[in-house]
Amino acid sequence: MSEENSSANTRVVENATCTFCGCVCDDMILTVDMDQKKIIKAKNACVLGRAWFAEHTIEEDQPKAKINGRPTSVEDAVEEAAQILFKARFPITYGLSDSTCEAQRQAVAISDIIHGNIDTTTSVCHGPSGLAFQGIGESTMTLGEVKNRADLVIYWGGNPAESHPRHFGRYAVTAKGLFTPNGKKDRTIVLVDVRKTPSAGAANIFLQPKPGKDFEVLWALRALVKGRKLPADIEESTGVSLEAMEDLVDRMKNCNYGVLFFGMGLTMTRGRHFNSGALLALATDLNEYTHFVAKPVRGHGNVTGADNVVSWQTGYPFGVNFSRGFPRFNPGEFTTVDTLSRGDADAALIIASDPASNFPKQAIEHLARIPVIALDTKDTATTSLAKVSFRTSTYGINTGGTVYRMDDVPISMRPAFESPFPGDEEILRAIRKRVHELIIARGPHGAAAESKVAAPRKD
Amino acid sequence: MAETMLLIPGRSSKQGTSLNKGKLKEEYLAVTSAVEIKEDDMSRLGLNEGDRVRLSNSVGETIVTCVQKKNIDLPDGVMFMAYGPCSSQLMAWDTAGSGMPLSKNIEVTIEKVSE
Amino acid sequence: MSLELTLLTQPEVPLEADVLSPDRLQSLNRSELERLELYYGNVRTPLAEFFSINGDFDGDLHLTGDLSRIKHVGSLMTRGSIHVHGDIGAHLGTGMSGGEIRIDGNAGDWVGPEMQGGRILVEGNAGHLIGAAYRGGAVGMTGGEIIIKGNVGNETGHAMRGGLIAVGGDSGDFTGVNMLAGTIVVCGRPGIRTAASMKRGSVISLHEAELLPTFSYDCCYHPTYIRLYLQYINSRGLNIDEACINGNYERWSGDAVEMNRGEILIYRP
Amino acid sequence: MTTALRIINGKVYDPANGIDGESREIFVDNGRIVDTLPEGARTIDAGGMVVMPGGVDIHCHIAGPKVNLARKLQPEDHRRDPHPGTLHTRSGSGGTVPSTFATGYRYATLGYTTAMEAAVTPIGARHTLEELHDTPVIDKGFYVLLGNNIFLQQLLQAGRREEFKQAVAWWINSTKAYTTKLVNPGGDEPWKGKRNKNVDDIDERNEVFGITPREIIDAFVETVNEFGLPHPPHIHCNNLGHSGNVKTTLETMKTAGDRRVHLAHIQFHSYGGERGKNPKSAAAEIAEYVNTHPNISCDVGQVMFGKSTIMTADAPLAYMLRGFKKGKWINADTECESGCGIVPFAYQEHVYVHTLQWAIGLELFLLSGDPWRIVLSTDHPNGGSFMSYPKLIRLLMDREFRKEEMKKVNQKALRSTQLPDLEREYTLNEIAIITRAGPARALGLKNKGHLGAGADADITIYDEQQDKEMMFNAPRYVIKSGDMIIENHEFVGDHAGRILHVAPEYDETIVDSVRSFFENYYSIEFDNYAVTDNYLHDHEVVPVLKGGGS
Repeated sequence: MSEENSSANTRVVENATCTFCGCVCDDMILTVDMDQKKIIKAKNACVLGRAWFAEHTIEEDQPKAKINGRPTSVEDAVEEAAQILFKARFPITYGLSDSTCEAQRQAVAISDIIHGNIDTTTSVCHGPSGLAFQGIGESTMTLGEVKNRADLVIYWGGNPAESHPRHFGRYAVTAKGLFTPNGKKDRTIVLVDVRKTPSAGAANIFLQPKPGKDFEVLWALRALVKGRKLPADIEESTGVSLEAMEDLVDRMKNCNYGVLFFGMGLTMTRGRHFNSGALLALATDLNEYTHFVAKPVRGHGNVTGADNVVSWQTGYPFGVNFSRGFPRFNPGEFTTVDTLSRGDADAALIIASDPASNFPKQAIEHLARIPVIALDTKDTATTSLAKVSFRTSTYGINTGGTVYRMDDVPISMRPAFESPFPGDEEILRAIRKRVHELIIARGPHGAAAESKVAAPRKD
Repeated sequence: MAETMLLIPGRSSKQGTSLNKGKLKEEYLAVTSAVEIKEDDMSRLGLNEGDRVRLSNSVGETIVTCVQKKNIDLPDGVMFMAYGPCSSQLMAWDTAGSGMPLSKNIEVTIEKVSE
Repeated sequence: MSLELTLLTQPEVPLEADVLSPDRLQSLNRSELERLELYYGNVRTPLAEFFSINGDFDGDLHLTGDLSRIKHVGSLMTRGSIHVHGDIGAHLGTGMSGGEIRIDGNAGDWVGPEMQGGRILVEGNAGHLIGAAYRGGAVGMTGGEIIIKGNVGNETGHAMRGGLIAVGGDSGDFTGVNMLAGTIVVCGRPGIRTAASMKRGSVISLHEAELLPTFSYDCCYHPTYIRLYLQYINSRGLNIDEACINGNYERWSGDAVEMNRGEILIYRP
Repeated sequence: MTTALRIINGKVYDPANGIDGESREIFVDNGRIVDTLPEGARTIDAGGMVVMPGGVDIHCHIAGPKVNLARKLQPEDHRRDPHPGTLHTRSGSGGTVPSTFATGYRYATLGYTTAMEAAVTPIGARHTLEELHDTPVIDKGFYVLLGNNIFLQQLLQAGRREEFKQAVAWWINSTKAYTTKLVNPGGDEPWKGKRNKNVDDIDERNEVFGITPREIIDAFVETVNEFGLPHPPHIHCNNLGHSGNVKTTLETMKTAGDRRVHLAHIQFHSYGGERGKNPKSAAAEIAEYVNTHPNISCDVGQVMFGKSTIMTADAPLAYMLRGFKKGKWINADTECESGCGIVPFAYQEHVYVHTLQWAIGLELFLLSGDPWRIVLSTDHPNGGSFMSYPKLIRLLMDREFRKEEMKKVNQKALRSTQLPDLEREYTLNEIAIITRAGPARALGLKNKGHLGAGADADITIYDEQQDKEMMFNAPRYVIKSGDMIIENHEFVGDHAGRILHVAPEYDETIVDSVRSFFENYYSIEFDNYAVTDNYLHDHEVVPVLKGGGS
């Protein structure tokens, strides 16, 4: 980032947090031009982080809120949003992975109060891994354990070099720790992917299964760990030779602290949660021989916080429905791709997410049919089709709060400069307050009134 | 000539950096409407860098621009593109009780668009 | 005469109707029936808002119309019958332990989840997770029978521990996944990864099936129980030809990553 | 918004003030008990009712990283036990690991108004405080896990005892904890670093740090007592669940000498017999030692038959339990600080060991010579849910009920214990001690567990009933800090509750040595580690004891 045209009035923010990806690096040193309200230098940031900090500038000319595309006051937009949610029979809330835990807590409260449906981007990211976790459990760790102890690190179905550029250096490959003083020299790195991605450069061993055969390879490895025989044609069917599998199993059983990181190459392909489940089961099996852990490499900055908040408030990590006045969980029924594609939802509150650009066609078509309330820092396909849209400040850059790293470690952010635009939490608090007033006013009729309506606690 | 190939939508660092500028900005739209194809597949399909191709399946279709990759970068018959509005057009919605649509390894028919 | 409910208007959002179960309708008079509560999204709505009501309940319930957005019909039923003249939505016969459900059209996902007894017959296709365990649960269907004449989706009989599932058409991926016991018959073609993690139980396929590397070939034979099962399934309205009923089957045992005590039987013409 | 109250005609049980079922008037003003009738007080007629201070849970697992993992793990457990919202309360899910809102409201429905989360990693403190903020009605705090902390073990190894003390105080301050928690001290390193091994002797020297569990225990007992923390080190001994662990438990108590110490869920540590063979009851030995050593307090960790969830920082134990059914299992390593294991579990009457555990817990209660130092707990949700407290109370108060329950269990196991011969029945006053006054005293909470002037107005009013399970299951009134929360068994109000923590003074110079370790071996920045006050919301710093502080 160039420092030319940086004015005199700068401040430096140390130990700031980058929330672009799930690494949530908290060692940023930001130089902020307070006059131009922009970050002119982000020391320690990766290429993604530098773009994140450089591009989130203040677009003063933009309205704080719009209704039907026309600029309006935040107050009017809040009223309109509350009316939409209050009247809906199946209002869905979605997004939240690029928002603070404080905002996420307000979003769950809204869904609880209006007896709606809440889901996060987890459902189209590592939701299947969450499902697998509920069936198998998980042997896992915080990333510092990998840095301090791991002597075998396997990346499966992910491309961290491009999606999580600092994962190697900060945590898992070259990082030096208590029992790994020589960093990469003390480790063996394995990459398993159907493509030879840039991440392969960091690996001592690269295995390339045929596309869609990850499950079969994982299953074969589990069989070998358990001392079972495999058919001779295993290479034909999977693209990985028996020798390569036996070698990997030997390394896995004989390491001191083994780690399996996995990405969406498992969760987004045929097999979905069973692919993640096979990997979690493999890590579990290996604990008969040595200490072995696994960890999904999560994407968005605070998607892990969303899992945590939704879980502690409802008991379930995503895909939660409150129609009956209490939480129910059922992926495939209460997850957003399904509630939209089936045409179930009759209103949507979308927070810091853009389903209109990356959901399946049929879901996007329904989104265009129903009233949508969108909160985002920039214009997106979703804000463009929204009936009510709010332009928000950027978490971590303009607003503080809590975010969870991919390994569930919570970090408190240090904002760099103020934004004229309100944060997600502020807007969601206002909507929560208003829908609750409307529901109390409606009294004992209409939406699930007999089961009584949740009131917000004084917080 | 048309042929069925496997499409893998995924993240790329260019997609990552450009989406910070804004998802309605040219750069992001360009990054997400390019498909990477290995040399051998390109020549077999008679394609050149920059050609426009139509990707289609039972769900829908999208027109994107070819980017040539080295043969070692991709297996035969496999193409890569960054997630985005274009790849959505080809994604079936059925999540099979999981919440997750199949977003990678999508079978698509590829054919050159002759302007 | 029996009770006949006809759908008047198509709901705009899903309608949850666990009350449409013989056990819940027993000895209700007309006005009580009319006031039975459905969940229309998050709104409690009386039955009469959506259904016209004819006859009196004598154990048999008839539902007419496109009920594909109506969920939870027959939940926990223990007796009596439900006949749907049309399609039905998700969670049909959840945890039912007795009685019979017949669907003339198609059914949604989650047909007979955690079912304990009774019978479900679907003339058309059904969705995913037939006779399955709900998420996080270790045990799915434990008894009774589910017969789907058409095709079914993924995870049919997930964690099934007893009973019979018969599919007239094709089944999706992971048929019989995590199976603990019981029998699944697929007359069409099963998807991939059949019976992954199976501990015990039988999956019978009348066509070639792609198996996991953790299933191993035992022998080719004609187990007598297959004849009995297939004849019984025919008596329920499927038509499996004699050759399959009397023919030989390859026995593959697995899943080797588990106890290796389950079996997949594949018809060998 | 707190109301002035006057509670009349109730039978008051306030053991701390020597009131045993006498009719007394109680006045409440501005959230506290007062001794004169306040202006415009609303009168509550508690005729035919029993008035007690709000319950105090000294040891439970209700919030934080491991609890949330256990929640996410078990949708099947929640599905069968939904917790609907009301006009005044949020909805949630129940089961053995309820959602945060359900946890707070369900404690209230038992008449409990204070609960302490018993095991939190320092790096998980921020998460825990966020969850506790969403845990309504009750006041709450947590114990911070330091017994396997690598930096602290290195200080002990180097003999830097004074820095050790300062570092412990720094950690307590930085996490806003209530006291230190030791879990299987010295057991993490073999688990993480030596292929899932464990330490099985209190004097076994750790290969990496060259110190023994006993040395770790001694260092914490000395430090926490020197600082005069209101609650002493809270110890989960080595060898939990293993036959013959009574030796380790006695040695742990002996290590404390006459210094204050609290032994957690002592039932799980009262087993005789040979390691690897069936356990025997050693309740008598343990009860004898505790009875004769007034410096020791303990909670029982009663096992209740039915569904439970094992969640513990004792990872090797969880892995051992996982071995029985090979079901779902979570292991979660926390860098430089702790391990963690989670296993869904069920205690069954017919199983020898489960019956033995059940019987040993009851023996410990019934053999106790001093109810003030033995606290009612199930180590929720390890021994069973806190929702089973009313049944446990009935087991202690109702001999005939106890004998009926004994008929259902494994007789071979039962006969190997003294339980069939124990005729003792707890009185209401004793119940008030083991569920209120005792734990409040053990925690050093001067304003809790009693109804004297100045106490927090945390009051529970029960209809007096023969069936004590029914009675303790449904208080007619629950008052929290003077706010009416439950009236005629219905929620009529809400309360956020507050965080209870301590802040011992320490020597700032320790920060530099912690920082240098941190920068090498942690994966987050040192300056982002300490929890800031904005995570405390409504909170109370409980003062250290006189003579404490350095």
